[in-house]
Amino acid sequence: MKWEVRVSYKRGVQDPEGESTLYALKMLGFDRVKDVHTAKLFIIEGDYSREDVEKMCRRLLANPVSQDYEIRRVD
Amino acid sequence: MKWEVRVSYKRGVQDPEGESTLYALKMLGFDRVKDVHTAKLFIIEGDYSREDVEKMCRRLLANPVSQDYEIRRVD
Amino acid sequence: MRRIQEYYRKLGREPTDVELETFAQTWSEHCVHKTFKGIILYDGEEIDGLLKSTVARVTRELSPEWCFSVFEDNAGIVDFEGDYAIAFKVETHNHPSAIEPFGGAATGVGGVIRDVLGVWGEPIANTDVLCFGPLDYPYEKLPEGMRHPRFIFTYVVAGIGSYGNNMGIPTVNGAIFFDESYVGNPLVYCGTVGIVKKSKYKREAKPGDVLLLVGGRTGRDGIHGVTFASSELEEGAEEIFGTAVQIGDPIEEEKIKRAILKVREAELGSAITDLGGGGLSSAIGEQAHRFGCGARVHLERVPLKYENMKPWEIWVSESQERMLLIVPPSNLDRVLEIFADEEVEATAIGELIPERRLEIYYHDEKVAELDVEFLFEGLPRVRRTARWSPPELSEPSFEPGRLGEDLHRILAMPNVASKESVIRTYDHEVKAATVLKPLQGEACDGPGDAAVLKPLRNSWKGIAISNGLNPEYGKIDAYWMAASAIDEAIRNNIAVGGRRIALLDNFCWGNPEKPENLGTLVRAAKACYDIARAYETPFISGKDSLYNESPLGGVTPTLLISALGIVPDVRRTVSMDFKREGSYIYILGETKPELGGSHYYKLKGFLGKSVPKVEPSKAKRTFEALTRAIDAGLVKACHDLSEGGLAVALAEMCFSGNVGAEVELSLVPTSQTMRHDFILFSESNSRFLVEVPPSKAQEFEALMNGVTFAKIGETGGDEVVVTHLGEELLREGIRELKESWQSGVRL
Amino acid sequence: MKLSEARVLVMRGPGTNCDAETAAAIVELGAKAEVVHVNRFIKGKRSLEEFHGLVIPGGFSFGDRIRSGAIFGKMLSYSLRRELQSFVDEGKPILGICNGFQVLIESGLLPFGEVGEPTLALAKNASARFEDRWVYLRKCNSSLFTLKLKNVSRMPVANAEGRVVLPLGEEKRMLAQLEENHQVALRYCSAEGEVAQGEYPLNPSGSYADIAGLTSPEGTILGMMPHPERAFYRYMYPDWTRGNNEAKGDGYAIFEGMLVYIVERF
Ligand SMILES: Nc1ncnc2c1ncn2[C@@H]1O[C@H](COP(=O)(O)OP(=O)(O)O)[C@@H](O)[C@H]1O
Ligand SMILES: [Mg+2]
Repeated sequence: MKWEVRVSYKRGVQDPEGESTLYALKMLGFDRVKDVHTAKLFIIEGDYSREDVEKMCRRLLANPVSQDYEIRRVD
Repeated sequence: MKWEVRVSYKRGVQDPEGESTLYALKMLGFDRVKDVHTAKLFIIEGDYSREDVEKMCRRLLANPVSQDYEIRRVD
Repeated sequence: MRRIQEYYRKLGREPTDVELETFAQTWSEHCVHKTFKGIILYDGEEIDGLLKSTVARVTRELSPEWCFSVFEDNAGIVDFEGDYAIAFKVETHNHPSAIEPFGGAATGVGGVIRDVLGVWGEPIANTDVLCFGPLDYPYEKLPEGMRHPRFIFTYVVAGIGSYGNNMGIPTVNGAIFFDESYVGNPLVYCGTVGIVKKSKYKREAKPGDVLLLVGGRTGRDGIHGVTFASSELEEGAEEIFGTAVQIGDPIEEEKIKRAILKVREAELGSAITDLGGGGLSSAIGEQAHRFGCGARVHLERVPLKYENMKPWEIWVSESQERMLLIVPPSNLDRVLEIFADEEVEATAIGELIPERRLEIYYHDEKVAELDVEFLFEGLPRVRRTARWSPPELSEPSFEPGRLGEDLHRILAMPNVASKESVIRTYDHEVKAATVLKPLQGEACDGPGDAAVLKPLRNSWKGIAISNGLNPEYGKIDAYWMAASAIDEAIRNNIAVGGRRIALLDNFCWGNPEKPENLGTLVRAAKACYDIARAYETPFISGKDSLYNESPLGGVTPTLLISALGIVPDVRRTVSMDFKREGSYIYILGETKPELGGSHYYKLKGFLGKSVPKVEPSKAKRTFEALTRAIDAGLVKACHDLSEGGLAVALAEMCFSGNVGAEVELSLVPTSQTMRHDFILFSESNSRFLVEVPPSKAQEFEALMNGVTFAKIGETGGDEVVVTHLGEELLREGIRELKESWQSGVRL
Repeated sequence: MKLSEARVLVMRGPGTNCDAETAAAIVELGAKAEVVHVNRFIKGKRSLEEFHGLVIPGGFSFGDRIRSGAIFGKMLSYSLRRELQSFVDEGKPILGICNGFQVLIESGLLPFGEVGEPTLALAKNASARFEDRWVYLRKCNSSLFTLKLKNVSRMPVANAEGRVVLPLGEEKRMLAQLEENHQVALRYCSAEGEVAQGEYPLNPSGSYADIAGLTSPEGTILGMMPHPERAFYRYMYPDWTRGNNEAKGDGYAIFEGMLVYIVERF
């Protein structure tokens, strides 16, 4: 099985990388860009259920205080 | 418009973060995980065409030599 | 090629692919420095080995007893204190950085760190000198597929910072230089300094010893890196050399470092070297050659990243984060245990054998048998022609404008402007041994001349690390560019209290098969001999990277000189910021009408012709007197004069120290009558500005006996004021000057 | 106990890189310091019981991958949970510096002293960059670590993820709780000691409420982003050439406090 976990800062927590990307895009002349956010993807292969992957997220991949995660099966 | 750009290292190029995540998951007892890869997402809001977003990728977000990128419209 | 055919005809067999690849690697420009070791016809002269007859000759003739190992190992090594010695190596990683700036720069750092590990050294500091195209280069002018200078700049800096920071090695010194000629071919110089213990510097491998491959796994990455490094960057290079792209894993190297240092302490190894260009083929071949023996290697034992790699791929792969240890069989178990403790893979892949040949096996099949002698001595020397004729240049004529405004604009020019935004992204004080940091002064943001480290916990003795680089002068004459780079590296070192200086050379040139390129290279090398010989500063190591060309043309000939000095007591170190009001300001050295290649001319749109020269005998006296004054504790601040000359140095000392100054131009010693603006902005070499408390002035002046110097003003107020015979030429607030200086380059 | 008998563990993992200077600081003060790899404890070859104090030094454990301090932190909370909890419960002091602070947060030890899920986060700096710079710190409590510290001190930060984030929507409540327990140990401030109020570069990371260091409710665990071991002696300062050459730097007090406590308590 193949799972995709998407981890990003919670709405309301500043996303500095998104902001600096926005700034850089504007400098390149893309001045109609309104907002940029970033997220990290973990593509995990292994024989696990969604609940297991949830566990991976809570135990390791995300810090629940600052980050949200989304799990998607991709195979 | 809202675009999602997914940037990841090409196959064959090292992905140290994927490797460390694999190591850590195993350490936490998820020993059936076979492989982990990582990628980065940029969620870009702004009135731009797919070609424009391509340009953003080539100029800033990705390096086509070592990275693949995928553009998806998400709104 | 013909040599190889002959060789196999004699053997009566065809070469295997593994053998052919070995020749391709070992005989590449990158690995054997063909040009520097070849024969060069220049101006009726036959130069028999450029390296031997210039750079290395300085050291040979001086042969200082404090040089522990020069030119033969992975890094140059000089004595420090007791059993401790200092290793220093600087490398370039230009082409990889052009196509994958983050990975290219990161693996450049990783590679030079391995050079220091490869002399049993503990890395303690990194340096980085970077050359890019202008950050405002128009996108429309960029050829298809070429990365914009801003992109390259951003990611090269990120790559350097990432590797050094992750490994916990402070990046303490460097420079950034912008020029159009680097648009298609940036230059990335990475240096590492390390501590060696002389008694644990083991070089005693013998037949029977085990070849131990340690570190990351071997992959297809980096195959043909050395041939890539020695070719021009053509369009589409990224496709052809896509496999050369690597990202690097500093944490793996950090673990390797720990294990190697444990092996060193326990003296369990008999030799060590890094795996760099050419991978196993170079490393094992060189070791066999060095110890006068051969080696048997079993390629199927090499741990791989992916299956199905061909034997020749395993043999030449340049995967990062790998080292080769040679270990007597009786120590093998203990060494393996050390690596297991650090979670680093270590695999015995073969052994040294008495016969002087390389026997390469894959499973039971012998896939290569190579004669070590032929491999290393068989390459016919190249013969090349060099030509040089002075470019047709002239001195510009123009009227001076408002000097204050010019000063502001020069301070904001990218090559002069503050690089703080870059420097802060590097950890420059991890290890808590950086005594003089790159950013100095009251607000800790002024431009230091050199970094000073205190490498040992229980000794006040230190080392000073500095560099010199003036590609702008190379557009006029590579000879004086090289001379100036040497002078700059040395005077930066002297300014903080360094002495007993050792140098490293790093040449980055365009294709040496073009006689004009080789001509400037020869001139620069000759200057290296002349000037370093006169200064009695031996070269201890170096590197050349030729073929720096892109579809936009070759790079401006660029020579980086790195200097390593000794500071007897780091508590005597001097920084460049003015310390207080009411101090005397002295200028040391003579100012000449030498504005060719200066920033002042550049600002006015000219190159000019009157390139700064060096007069070693005079300069040496200045250096020695200044060192005595620093040792006597008479010097409160000291800054060398370089880009932008007197005006820029003065402004920098003022705004870094948050105190103004007033100087009288007519007091500045000049070689002839000069225009005011030329005195202010001339870039003549071997000059310093020095702050001395009035109470120490007499003592200071007595020490300067025989040196060209003058007291030209005093510190005070919050403006830089320059007068000539009392008439005011310039009056600018230090706050505003600092703002201009800080506005120039943003990461 | 005598100072020379105090044994402090400097625990490292792959990528820890400030262990040598941190151990040196402790040794300079007259105690014993030993740098040991976390694996030795996980494999049972060494035991935390051998030590009176623990320092988790700075560096890039596991290359800051996933999140800085995450992998090392989980390693502790997963594989050394019981040993670590009893170490804490015995009142033995723990100091986490920079990456060590991140590790303590990811292991749950800070702010509430209990190994488990994190209740706080250190996020990417607002500048989105790694940054090395000297900052001013205001002492906000008098725990064993800060007892001897000046009211306003100077030390360098060098990190990419030093921004304290409290649970969304509950920041004020949690801050009040932390303050009531005297857990806010250090705040970024100006040279005069005025808190930074989020102003860059006084507060270099954009940390919530200018928090630079936190202690556990009992005060026996301190996590801090700045590096006291890099401000141990004056010659480590960026501007020592401008005078004021007393030998000791401000970071000295942090280690001194820890050792004085050990000597008195054990
Ligand atoms: N252009 C040069 N100037 C001075 N020394 C050089 C030069 N090229 C090579 N060397 C010296 O030759 C030795 C081998 O260098 P090199 O091939 O760069 O080794 P490595 O493969 O370890 O980088 C080193 O000691 C180096 O200092
Ligand atoms: Mg080498």
